Amino acid sequence: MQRIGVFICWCGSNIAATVDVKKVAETIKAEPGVVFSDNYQYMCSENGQQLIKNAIKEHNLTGIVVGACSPRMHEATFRKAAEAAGLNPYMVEIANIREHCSWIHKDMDEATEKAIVLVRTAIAKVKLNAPLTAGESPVEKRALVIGGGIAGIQAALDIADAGFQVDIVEKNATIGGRMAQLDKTFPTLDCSACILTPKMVDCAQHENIDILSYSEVEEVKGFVGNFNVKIRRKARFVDETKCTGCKICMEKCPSKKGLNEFNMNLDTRPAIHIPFAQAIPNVAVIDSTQCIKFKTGKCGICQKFCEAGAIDYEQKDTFIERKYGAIVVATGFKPIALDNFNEFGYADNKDVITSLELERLMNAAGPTNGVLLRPSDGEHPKVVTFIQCVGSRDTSGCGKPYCSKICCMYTAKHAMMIREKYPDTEVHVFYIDIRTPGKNYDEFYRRAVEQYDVDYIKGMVGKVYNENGKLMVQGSNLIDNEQVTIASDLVVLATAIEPEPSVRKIATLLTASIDTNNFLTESHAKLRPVESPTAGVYLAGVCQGPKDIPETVSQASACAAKVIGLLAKSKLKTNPCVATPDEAMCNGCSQCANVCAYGAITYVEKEFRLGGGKTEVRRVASVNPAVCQGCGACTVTCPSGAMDLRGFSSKQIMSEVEAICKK
Amino acid sequence: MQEVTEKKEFTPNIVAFCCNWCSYAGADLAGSSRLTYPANVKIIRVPCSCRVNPTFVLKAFQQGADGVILCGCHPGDCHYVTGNYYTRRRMALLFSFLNYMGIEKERTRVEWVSAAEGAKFSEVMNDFVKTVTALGENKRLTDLRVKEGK
Amino acid sequence: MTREERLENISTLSGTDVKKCMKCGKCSGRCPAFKEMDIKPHQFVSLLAQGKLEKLLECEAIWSCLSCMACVERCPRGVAPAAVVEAVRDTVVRMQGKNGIKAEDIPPIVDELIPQQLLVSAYRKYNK
Amino acid sequence: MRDIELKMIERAKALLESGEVARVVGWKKGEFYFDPMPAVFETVEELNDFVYNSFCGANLSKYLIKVSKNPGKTAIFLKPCDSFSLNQLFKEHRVIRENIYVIAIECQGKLSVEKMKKLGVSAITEVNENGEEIVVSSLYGETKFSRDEVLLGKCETCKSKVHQVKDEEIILREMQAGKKDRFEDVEKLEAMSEEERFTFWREQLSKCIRCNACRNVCPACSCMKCVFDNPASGIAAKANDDKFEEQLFHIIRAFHVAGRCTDCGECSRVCPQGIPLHLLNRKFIKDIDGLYGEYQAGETAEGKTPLTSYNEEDGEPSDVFKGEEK
Repeated sequence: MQRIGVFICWCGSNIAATVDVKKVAETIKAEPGVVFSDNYQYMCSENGQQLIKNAIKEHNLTGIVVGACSPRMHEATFRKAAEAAGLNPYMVEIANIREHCSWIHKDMDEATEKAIVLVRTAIAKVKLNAPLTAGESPVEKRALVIGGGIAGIQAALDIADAGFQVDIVEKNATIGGRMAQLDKTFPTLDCSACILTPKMVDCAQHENIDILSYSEVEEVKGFVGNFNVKIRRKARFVDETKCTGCKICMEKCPSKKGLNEFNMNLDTRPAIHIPFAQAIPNVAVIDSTQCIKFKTGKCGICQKFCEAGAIDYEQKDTFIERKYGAIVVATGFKPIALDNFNEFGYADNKDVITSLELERLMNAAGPTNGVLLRPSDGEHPKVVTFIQCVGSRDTSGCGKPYCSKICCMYTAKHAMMIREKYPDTEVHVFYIDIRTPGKNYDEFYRRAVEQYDVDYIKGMVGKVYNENGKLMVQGSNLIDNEQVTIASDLVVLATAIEPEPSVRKIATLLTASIDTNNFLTESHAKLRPVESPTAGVYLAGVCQGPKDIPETVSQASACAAKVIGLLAKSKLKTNPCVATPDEAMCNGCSQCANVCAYGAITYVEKEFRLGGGKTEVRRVASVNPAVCQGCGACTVTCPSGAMDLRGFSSKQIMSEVEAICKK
Repeated sequence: MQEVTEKKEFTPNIVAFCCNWCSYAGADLAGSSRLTYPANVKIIRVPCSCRVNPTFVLKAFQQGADGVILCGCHPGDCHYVTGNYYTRRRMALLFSFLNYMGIEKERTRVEWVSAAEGAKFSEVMNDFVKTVTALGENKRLTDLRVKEGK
Repeated sequence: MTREERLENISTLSGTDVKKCMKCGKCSGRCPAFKEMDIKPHQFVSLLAQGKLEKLLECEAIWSCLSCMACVERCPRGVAPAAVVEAVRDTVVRMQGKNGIKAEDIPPIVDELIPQQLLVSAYRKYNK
Repeated sequence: MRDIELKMIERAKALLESGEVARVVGWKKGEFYFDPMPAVFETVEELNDFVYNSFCGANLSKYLIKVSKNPGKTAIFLKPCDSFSLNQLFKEHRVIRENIYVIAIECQGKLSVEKMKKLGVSAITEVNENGEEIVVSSLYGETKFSRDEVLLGKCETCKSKVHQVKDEEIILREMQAGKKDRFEDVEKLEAMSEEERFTFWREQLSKCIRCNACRNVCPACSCMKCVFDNPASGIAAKANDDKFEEQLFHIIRAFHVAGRCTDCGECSRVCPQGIPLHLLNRKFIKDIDGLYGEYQAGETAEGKTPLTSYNEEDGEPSDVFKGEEK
């Protein structure tokens, strides 16, 4: 005989304000099989859990239902409580009466009635639950970091320092990412390269870190603790083990007109090149779309001059396969394309630039050696106008609906740096709102205004047009209720940022969920901000949402802590809610194996007794519980119903359906 | 005016099967964002939309549901890699078949709702309830014994 | 019509949700008739949002708006300030009891020099 | 017809005598001329009862699931349409190819005793086929029909006269494909309103007596234990006091065989109530063809079925109804 206990949580007023929790608990007492029903203010609290534990022991409960928040929130908590009281943790079911009831309904009677149905449904299910025991799977003590920007670098260093092997896969020829392109960093104005490049070197020298530059993830199989990843090592046409980084090839290469991506295409580079002076690995790469040897078959000058004999025009993409226990995604961002914003004249005027382009123009290692010169004529600009929120907070479909978060701060930084270096320059900033939450952030922005006399104009720019060589920036000054036009020499667009587009493919490979803006979704916005809902996958940096360097580094270290915690375990508990075939009913038809994404189903020839001393050998399905992820695709494909899913059995769901339909 | 009040008296019984990773989380987000939808929508959690057997859908109708909706991750984003691709085929065929047998096509629906789409979840449910309310009670795919017994 | 109904009516006529405005002023930053307007495009949106009906009805700017729709085109939030201007204009015209221009009145007063834009905006302004 | 029968008996004898096969699956005389029955022949003597006449419509392939488990090879006579079913059974590992010896036989379309009865001829003693002319002898004399008049329903829309699997063949005359488009009747139903379709199926399915003949004859319905016989499935109820049970049974059955049904038409042939059950399966076949590309179950003995495969570009479930309303 089943002895079910029901526990209704108030969640303070979160549930109790709209659901009559006492009435729910009372009504449920009459349900067949229910021997105990109670309500409490915070069921997830220590006291609440104690209430559950006591009831389990006192009333000898065989199963419990907790009417509370989403099972995605506290199912694990209540399972643990049940286990502590000696009840199998899988004899617990949650009725979601908060997210799916009290929070979305306003009428108390209606919400209470629904809560009762939801609790009844959970009771109907729990009555058919079976005690389950989690299995174990080994953990591969190696981590994969996808993306070699500051997020990836920080995560890799932290994991490696804890003594675990880490591979960084970076699609570009060098690690460093966006941060390597920056000049100074806010709010301290220290030099970006000065703080980043030592970390890049640390990575290269760390005995536990393997940098796989110019590589991409091709295929991911397996699951937490046991990922099997295929990595494409793109042909760079230079032997990484031989190249000494002497740069003689760059000097001799006759094809020097390639756009320099590192400098935001503001200058050119040779076909064979090292992206920048401090690149890691300090190894050249040939741009085969530009190289004369690849285009005409003639040339080969770099090969002739390379003393190390590192040039190899025949090099092909190669693939390596490695096993990992955990994966950190740190794919970063790019500024959006400005095709939808003709009003700012970016395409037509060389002197309308993005902020990232300005970073390169201000950088000592950039195309102008750090001297601020206009791209059009190489003159010093006398009037510089910044426009914020270009493409951010845009719900018209032209840009991005979110705030890019970093623009207010870097624009203040740019304005300040220009005023500092060239005090005779006039600097205007058009802004909608100034958003500077963060330690010393608002103080930083105020310095730009108070100390550096930057002219902040509240209002958006409507148009930028060229008149007699001047860039006329026409916009609102909302404080004065005026329309202003500022004749400028240089216009800088604080362009919105978006996730690096390659993240989509990676999300698909990892089956990590992704939102409508292509940001990877975290497991919980507040409590599990660095974990992807896919176990064993962690998120660092802008791939998860717009953020600045300090936040990125914090998140990367948080990821590392999670990864270290995972890799430190010798075994992982596996989900016991896996598919299991009833061999007596299995036809051996292979339909289930056809739909299994994990290859968890194989077939065995088994002898069955037929009665009367006769036996029969039949082909039947066999599920590897360590590989099965418990999706249930096989259960529906199985025509005989031999395949069922533990924890979500057909009988359980049927019973839920029956209970939930009853009015 | 009268028509409106008459229709309001009928509140359809809606069963929503939601996959644990996207749509159930999307429903949670709708909840934490306080995006309302009618209380007659009730959710059953399944690990993946591909766990939903046609018998569950039929059972729901038999037991008096007036509309059944399946929600899963967007195709390509399935937590279980390919589960919802099978759902898509199965339910396309099943729903077309049910319609072939005369069941109103508006009573069945498949929607892809990600964990980030709380607003979409609420919109979808509001819309579905509206559609099914306009259709009226499910009479064609129900077990009279169940309806009378209640 | 009560005051509230009138406001509601303006809102309905405009077909735009003024609450979506984030007060960036891009509409006014772009407006070619800015100087001629006593109330600026962004203020139309703001005044309607605040329910300041009288200020809207008293303004002169409804007659200076060119209906060029630049503000609508550029708004990052999908708000249509020009539609609010139009709605206020229609309301004022209706309140004056005029029925606007009739189609048959047009041909005699049109010559080749009149720009198309003016004709179109005249239709918008007077034929409601 | 008789010439084929003799050749078949001759081959069966030779195969059994040589020990090449342990048994032969074919048809044997029933109580009357018009009711031959599927049978297994293990000795030459048993072959005395062997028949192959115009009424051998039954699809024999399903019998192999059980019979071929016994030691030794099993020979089977298959008409073209039956060979699709056997191939599908190979695909699902229900029958092992190596254990089977397939003799492909000629079929000009089988005849319906029901249709003959309706046309006033009963107590049939013999049928002779002369091309399109069918000469029926009965206790009361001789009647001539055209083939089209008395063809079995499932043969009217014959999908193929090509054997999908065979080890040898006994084909004396050229075979002609069906004349009727097999989706014609499905399209007629599709063109009706929801209400009309519902009325149609309610009328049809309320005739169902749950005798399970359709299930028992269906080569795709070969589960170790049918869900409808399994109390744990939650749908095992058999009570016939509500139309829902019949609806449910036939919906689930059609779904279970979707993508696997070869459209052999046996379900409708054996239904004692005359329910056009094949129209259920054909709807699935038509939808699959339209949505996911032409697919004929049983054409190959390997590969995935439409419901165990997918394409990233597949349409949405709601697309099914697009373009329907005009």
